[in-house]
Amino acid sequence: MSIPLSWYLVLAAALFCIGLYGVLVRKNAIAILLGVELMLNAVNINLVAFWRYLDPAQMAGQAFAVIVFAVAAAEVAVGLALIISVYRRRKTVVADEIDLMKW
Amino acid sequence: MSFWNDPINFLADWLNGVLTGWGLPAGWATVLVYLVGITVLVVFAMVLDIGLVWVERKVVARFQDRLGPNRLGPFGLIQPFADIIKMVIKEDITPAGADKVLYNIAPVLSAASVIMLWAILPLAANIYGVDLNVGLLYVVAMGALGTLAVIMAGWASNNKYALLGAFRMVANMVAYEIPMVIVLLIPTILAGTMSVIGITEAQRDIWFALLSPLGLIIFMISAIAELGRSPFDLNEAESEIVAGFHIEYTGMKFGWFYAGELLHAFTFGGFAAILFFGGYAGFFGLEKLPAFAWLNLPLVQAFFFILKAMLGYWVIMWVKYSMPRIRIDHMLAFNWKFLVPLSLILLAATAILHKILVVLPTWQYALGMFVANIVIITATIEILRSYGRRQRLAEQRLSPQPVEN
Amino acid sequence: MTFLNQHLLTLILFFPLLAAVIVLLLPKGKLSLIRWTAFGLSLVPFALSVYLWILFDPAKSGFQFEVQYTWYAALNSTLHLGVDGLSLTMVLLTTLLTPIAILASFNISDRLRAYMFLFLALETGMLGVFLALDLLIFFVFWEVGLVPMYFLINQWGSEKGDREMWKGAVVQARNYASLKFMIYTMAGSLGLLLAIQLLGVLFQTYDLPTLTGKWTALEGTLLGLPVATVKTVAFWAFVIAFAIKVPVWPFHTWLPDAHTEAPTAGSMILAGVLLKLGAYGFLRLVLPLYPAESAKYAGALAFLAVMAIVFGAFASYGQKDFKRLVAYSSVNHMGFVVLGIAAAAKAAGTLDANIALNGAVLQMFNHGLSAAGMFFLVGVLYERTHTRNLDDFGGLFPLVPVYGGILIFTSMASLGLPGLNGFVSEFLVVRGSWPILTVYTAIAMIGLLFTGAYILKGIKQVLHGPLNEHWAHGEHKLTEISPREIVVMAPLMVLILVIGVYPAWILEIINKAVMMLF
Amino acid sequence: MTAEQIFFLLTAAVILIAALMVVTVRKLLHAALWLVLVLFGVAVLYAILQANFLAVVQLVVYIGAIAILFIFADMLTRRDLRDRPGQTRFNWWVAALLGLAIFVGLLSALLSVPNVNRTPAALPTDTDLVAALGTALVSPQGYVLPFEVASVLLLAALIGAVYLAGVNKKS
Amino acid sequence: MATETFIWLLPLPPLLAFFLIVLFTNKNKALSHGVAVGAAALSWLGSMIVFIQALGVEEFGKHVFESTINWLPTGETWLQIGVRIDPLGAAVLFFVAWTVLMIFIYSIGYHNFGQPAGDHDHPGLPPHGATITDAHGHKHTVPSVEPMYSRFFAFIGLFAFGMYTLVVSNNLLTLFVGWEIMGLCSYLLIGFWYGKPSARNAAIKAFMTTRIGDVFMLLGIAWLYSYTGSLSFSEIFRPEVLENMGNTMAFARLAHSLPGVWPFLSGFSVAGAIGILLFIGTIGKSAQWPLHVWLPDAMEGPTPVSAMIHAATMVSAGVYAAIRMFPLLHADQSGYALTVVAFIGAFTALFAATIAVAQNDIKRVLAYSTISQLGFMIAALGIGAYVAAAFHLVTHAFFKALLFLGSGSVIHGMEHGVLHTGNHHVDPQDMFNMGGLRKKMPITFWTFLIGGFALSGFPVITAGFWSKDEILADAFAHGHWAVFITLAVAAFLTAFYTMRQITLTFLGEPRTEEARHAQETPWTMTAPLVVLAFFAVTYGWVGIPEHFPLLGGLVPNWFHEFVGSTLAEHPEAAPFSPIPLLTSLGVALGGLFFGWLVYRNVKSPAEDKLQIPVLKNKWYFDEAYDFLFVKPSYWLAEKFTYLFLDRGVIDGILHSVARFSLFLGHAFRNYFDKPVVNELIGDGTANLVKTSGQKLRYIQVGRVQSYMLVSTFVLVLFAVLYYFLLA
Repeated sequence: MSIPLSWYLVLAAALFCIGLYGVLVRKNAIAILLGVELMLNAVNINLVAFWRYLDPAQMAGQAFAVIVFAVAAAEVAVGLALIISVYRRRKTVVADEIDLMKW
Repeated sequence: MSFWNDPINFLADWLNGVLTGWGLPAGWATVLVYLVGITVLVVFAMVLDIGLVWVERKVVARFQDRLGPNRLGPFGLIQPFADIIKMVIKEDITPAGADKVLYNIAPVLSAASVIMLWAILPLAANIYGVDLNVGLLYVVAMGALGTLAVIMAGWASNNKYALLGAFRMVANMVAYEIPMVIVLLIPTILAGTMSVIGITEAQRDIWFALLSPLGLIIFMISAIAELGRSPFDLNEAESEIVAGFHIEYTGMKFGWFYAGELLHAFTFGGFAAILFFGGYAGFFGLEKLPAFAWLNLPLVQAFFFILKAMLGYWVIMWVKYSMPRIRIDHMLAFNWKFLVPLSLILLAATAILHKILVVLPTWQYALGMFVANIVIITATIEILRSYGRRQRLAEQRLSPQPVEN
Repeated sequence: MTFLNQHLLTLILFFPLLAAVIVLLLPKGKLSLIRWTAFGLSLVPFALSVYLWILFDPAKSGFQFEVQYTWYAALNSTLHLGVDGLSLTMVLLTTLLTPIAILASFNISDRLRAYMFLFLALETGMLGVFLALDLLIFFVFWEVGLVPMYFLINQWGSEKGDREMWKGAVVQARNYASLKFMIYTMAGSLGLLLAIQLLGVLFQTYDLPTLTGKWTALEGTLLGLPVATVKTVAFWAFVIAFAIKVPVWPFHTWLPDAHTEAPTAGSMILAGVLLKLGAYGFLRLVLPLYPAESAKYAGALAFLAVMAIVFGAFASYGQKDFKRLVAYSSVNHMGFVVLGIAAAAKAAGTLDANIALNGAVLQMFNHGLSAAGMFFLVGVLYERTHTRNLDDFGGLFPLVPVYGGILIFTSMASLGLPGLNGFVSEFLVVRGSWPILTVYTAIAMIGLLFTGAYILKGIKQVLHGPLNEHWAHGEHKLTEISPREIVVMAPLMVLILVIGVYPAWILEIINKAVMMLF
Repeated sequence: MTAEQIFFLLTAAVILIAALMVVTVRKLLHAALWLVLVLFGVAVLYAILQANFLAVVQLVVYIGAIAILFIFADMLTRRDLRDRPGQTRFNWWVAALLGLAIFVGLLSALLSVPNVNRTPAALPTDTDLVAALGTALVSPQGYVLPFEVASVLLLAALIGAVYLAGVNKKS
Repeated sequence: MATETFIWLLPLPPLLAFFLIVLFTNKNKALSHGVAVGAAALSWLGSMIVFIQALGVEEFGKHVFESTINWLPTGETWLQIGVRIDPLGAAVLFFVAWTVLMIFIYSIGYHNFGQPAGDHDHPGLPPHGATITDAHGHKHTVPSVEPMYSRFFAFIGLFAFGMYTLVVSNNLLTLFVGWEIMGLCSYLLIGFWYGKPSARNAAIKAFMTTRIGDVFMLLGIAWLYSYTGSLSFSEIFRPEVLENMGNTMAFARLAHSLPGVWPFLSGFSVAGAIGILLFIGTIGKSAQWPLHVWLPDAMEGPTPVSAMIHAATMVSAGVYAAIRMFPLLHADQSGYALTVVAFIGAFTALFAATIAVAQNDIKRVLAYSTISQLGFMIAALGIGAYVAAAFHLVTHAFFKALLFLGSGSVIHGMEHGVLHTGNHHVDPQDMFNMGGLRKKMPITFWTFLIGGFALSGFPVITAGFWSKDEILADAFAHGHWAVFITLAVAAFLTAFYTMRQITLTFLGEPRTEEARHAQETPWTMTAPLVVLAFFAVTYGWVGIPEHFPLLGGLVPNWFHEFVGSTLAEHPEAAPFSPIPLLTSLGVALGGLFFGWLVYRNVKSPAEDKLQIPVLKNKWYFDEAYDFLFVKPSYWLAEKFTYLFLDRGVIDGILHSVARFSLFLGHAFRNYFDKPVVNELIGDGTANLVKTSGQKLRYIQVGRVQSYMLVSTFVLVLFAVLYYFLLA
């Protein structure tokens, strides 16, 4: 085992930023969610990496990762449901066109 | 360490020795040995698969009161090879508007998802790819890959039948994954581990099939559903959607799907054997007697394992060839409204009872578990019956009554 | 079981609240479900308190089943509960009357859930007052009991009827009544709160048992005044609060309005339990906390009590409104309670005082039964005829013989006919207060006389005399009392008779408690 | 540069490339499939980190459920955007800059972890990690509360999703 | 079963009957009266057994039947109640049992059991009769059965229970209980035909008037109880207790505070005061002046009720209680108490007799005669001759019950006539509509005659003679001249109006068609008459004084011995003297003779010389009371207390407080809240927010990603700032 921790961290950071980018620029709402997934994964990588590298006896990292899974699942389920229902009503999945609340 | 006690490691060491002898650095040698091992495993699976083609055809013929392949070679043993050749030389069509990459990846993925299962399939106490401590989850995960493959195939072939089939298949698999997972938890509880080896070892004294027959039944049902075989073969219902997600596939690509399915069935037979029939071990403690010490020999164990797996496979075929097809919504309703709750109840009951009874001597423990399962089964049947009666009455009420006049 | 025994009081106290919430969660439309749930749930506290009664050991001195939870640590106020004979009797009365009242209000259908919720909440409020051994808690529940009753009167009270205030300003009667009830009681309890605060600040605790000793023993000066003065002021603060609730003349005018306008079950509970809160306050707080003052001012108290008795009787006699008549009868009856208390306060420790106090407490219980019964019967009549004016009735006996019988029975109970419960308590009060407050007792007899007068007037106007044909047939035809309503009355009547014939079973417990009060 | 490191670097490369594809590729389905690849890569990373359980769960949950969901959602909402020019918003470069900035910021933050180049601590040999994780998740000293909360969240999400996506009879 | 236990059970059967009838059998007439009469018979049997056992006991006055139980816990001690049968109790029990049973039986016939239901009777009004067609198709009007038949029996059952309770109780409390229960029943029974306003008012009048007495009695009981700490006779009549009570001044403080103002009042000893208080109860119950007004009106009730109330039970109860309390009155040193009693008794006797002379309603005559006879007893008590009082109580009970039932029978017969002629304007109770009934209803006539003679004290054979004679003799012997003379006059009047009644009713020729068609009543009514007549004659013979010429000593003066032994000190029989004997002979015979003489051929009220308005209107007592008490109390109740005091003063104060606070509230609202708080602060803020909102809305474009972009940007900005400025 000779992979330094920093590699994971860098990878995670990069993944996170790519996800962020996706979230910011994609028009399709589903695609935005994809971005969000990327970010979540980045987070998870960090969590697990820290678990592994700092104190494997402490299960905190993994536990949180598991919970992040749960959250991710929930988020996707609800998010997609929303998108689909919006799509049903307004025939669009473009985030920018879902703007009834603007003035 | 002799070949008979531990063939795999014996060979591995030998190979390692050879390679290092050629002057490779140790690390690389190990990697190479691993690669060799993997190849061997896969090849074994594939060959077995070819055999399965023959078995399948024979069995279905017997079921349908035919002879089946009997020209090529003794008992038509050569038939599968002929099939392969046919497939290979067939024209390989890629439909217009198909998404090439996906279209080509799909069958591979599908086959791979099955073969990867073999990584954790223990043929004997020390003949296995890897002993994952999360083995059962791994099985489910591979199932997920299979799903992915199916949907890719369905979508990529740019054909509405294909897509429909894929949808059905996926709905089916995703749905039945749930009772599958729940039921998988039962051996986990009983054995206290997820590792298949551990589970197998835990059954040396008594099969889990006896501790949780209902679990076995549910497992078989959801396994068949996962396979998408009849009665759950909506995804390729010839009568409606010509052949489901692999309608467009021809030649070896189709072959991959086909092979994958057969192997998958067999593999599930194997898992049934592992989870409920004590896999390679499980002779009810017979092997402890010195007279039966030979039962511990790896090859013997492997033989018994294959035997049990074949039995499971045979049951799956039996069901397939003797059951009509079920409508998709019924299928899902059956899962969501019946199988899932039932399996949950079973899980809870098993968990509690296990905690309570495990202190007792084995036979009492086993008896308790068995009785509990029987109780649950009868209760379920009763509920179903009364429900059915109510349904009938409701229908009678709805149907127009004859008017006296 | 041990759990039950340990938390008995807590359960009794808070179960009604739970029940209220449950009722609130029921589906809106399912009226009968709501009714039966409320009724069934309200039976549980009753069963519990019967169990409590069985477990209760009269021989033991002091409070029993005490429990103490931290409630408001910053103020050293704890949720301290306990029962002795007095509170036990009252708890039994409350938990008995609530199911009966709920059963009595089965005919209510609009906003039923809210109604039932308020009712059960009210029960908790009242029980809290009886069970609390901590002044602050006592006060809290004292106020809590107020709110549901306000809404019951204000929302479910009788629709008809106005009340002219001044210069032709006219208010709907039930608004007027509920507001009067609310404001009056609150105004009274202001002083109470201040006095309680004084005690609390003084001794850094609101725990009644501990306070009693310290406060009574207090000497010297306080807030720059001699303690005696402060005590006197505090004493009057307490007394007025409770006097309004009882109610003692001249603080009684809220009562006829409230009782008259409240829905039937509401007035049952009002007369049955709420009035007892005041008297209970006297017994539980005033007498132990201010022995000297109460002895000193017993005369004044007795005077007011006698006024209540006499004028209550007179006013009741002067009514044309049946329900108002019954309402004033409560003033009259509660007057006896206060008279007994005054006598006891004056000559604390003597046998006479003891007897007087027995009488007072028993009178509280009895009045709970008979007044509730009377109000219910009035309600039964009102529900069918939609009028309470005595002149509209007359000669109804042939139409409703059973109702008539029950009405006469209950009336006689509240008239104090020997053999029924009212007599026992009134006799005890008279007997006890005669040697102590001879003249007042003698004057009170006028009230007793006119008790008979107004009761007979009621019966005369409703049942006797030439039949008012209006009710005889047609759509106005008066229907006989229904089985449910009989079931409502049955327990009351049985208790009335039983206590009248053999009061010892309840009086023993009261007697022991009273002896320990001194 | 051991075999393992090479393996890691390969995986990382795959992940990053796939991720970039996810955010850039035009066909949403492909994006989803690229995402699958990313997820698979992450699973592999877990495996390398010897978090077997997580690795497998990653497969089950992400690929088995989430990815499939995405694909479904995409198929249900196709026909939209099919014939639109750009998949990215007009001000993509701002986002890119921001992303870069944040990347830098994160790096500076992460790399300030004390001896960031450490090698992994030794795994406790005696205990079974999965069992340990399990106990940690359900033991009151551990994370039973967040665990339960998460389960409640899932339930809520389940119901909510059904309600939202389900065709309500009225309309 | 021990006699004590047995005594406990005596009152119960009628009570059970009451509950049975009310709860179960009220639909079935036969069952109802079966239950009631059966119960009465049971109690009668029990009473007889007890009575006989009492006779068997030696020195019964010393060892009476008594047993007690704890009833009320009072502090450390208990208030005990119990039963006691001593000689007095036994004697009373005897006649109560008999009369009650008779009345029960009589009621069956009186309420026309077996007759068809009336055509348009309805509950609350007396039956009007039913028309039936016989075999020949003739339509007859026959008496119809009482609509509330069962209810009647339930009530008298309860009534009997009350009386028995009162008799067997050994303490004032249970005595009071029975007393009040009877009060209730008399209320219910007088108002039995509550449909009639007159009955309704009479009932209330009866209840209220007696209640006045009861209230005082309650005070007396309370006082007695608090003074002696007990209520059982055996306790409170212990000589030392009586001694003590007799010697302590009742109103010491009062007398001290206003010296010499009320020498009379201050003279009272505790015993006397208590005694008087209790005696006021008696005044109410047995209708002595000034609380006598209710009794004549009580005639509104059915006749058996009148008999119940007047003869058998209530009024006797009053006298009985008074006799019970005799030791108390006696213990009063000043002797005022007894004087008061004697005065009231004597006065009532005369006063009522005068009224009775001028009444035409057959029952009212009897009512007033009852009052006056009770006056006799009270007077006897007042002069200390409580044995004589008891004796007269018993005999009077018998013959007065007889007379009432007889009159009831007469009325019944007259109603036959009324139904026959169908002329409902004829009052069947007016004696001037009768006459010559002796042929129509012989049994009634003869029994009534016996009763009448007994009442007027016809010498030697009738019981009334002996008892009344004993009273006169005692009055004479103890030298109470005033009393003696008053009573003598009263006795004369008694005889006179009795004969008047008999003459008008039975003798001569029928004066009306109805009288001509009157007919004898069924055996259920006549049989009781006969039985009672028997006692009306014979009961006197148990009390013949020893020293009486000729007859003296033939039969031992059992009654005197027996009842006399009730109290501690044994009253010696009055020494014989001819004067009272001659007086009683004279007044009795003279009265009878004059009565016959005057009325033998009076045809109509007009010819009656004695219809003096003042007598006819009972000395205007009702009017006076109405003016003095009833109207004022109405006014006090409605106008003063309710409208003026509560509504006017108290509520007025409250309302003015309310008005003031209302005014305050308005002021605050108009001059502070609205201008300052609302406009300045409230609306000002609102406007501020509103305008700013309008300005700021343009950044809200509703595009999620734009928001996120901005926020991220800001985040980065801050991060940079933080990094460069702070870190």
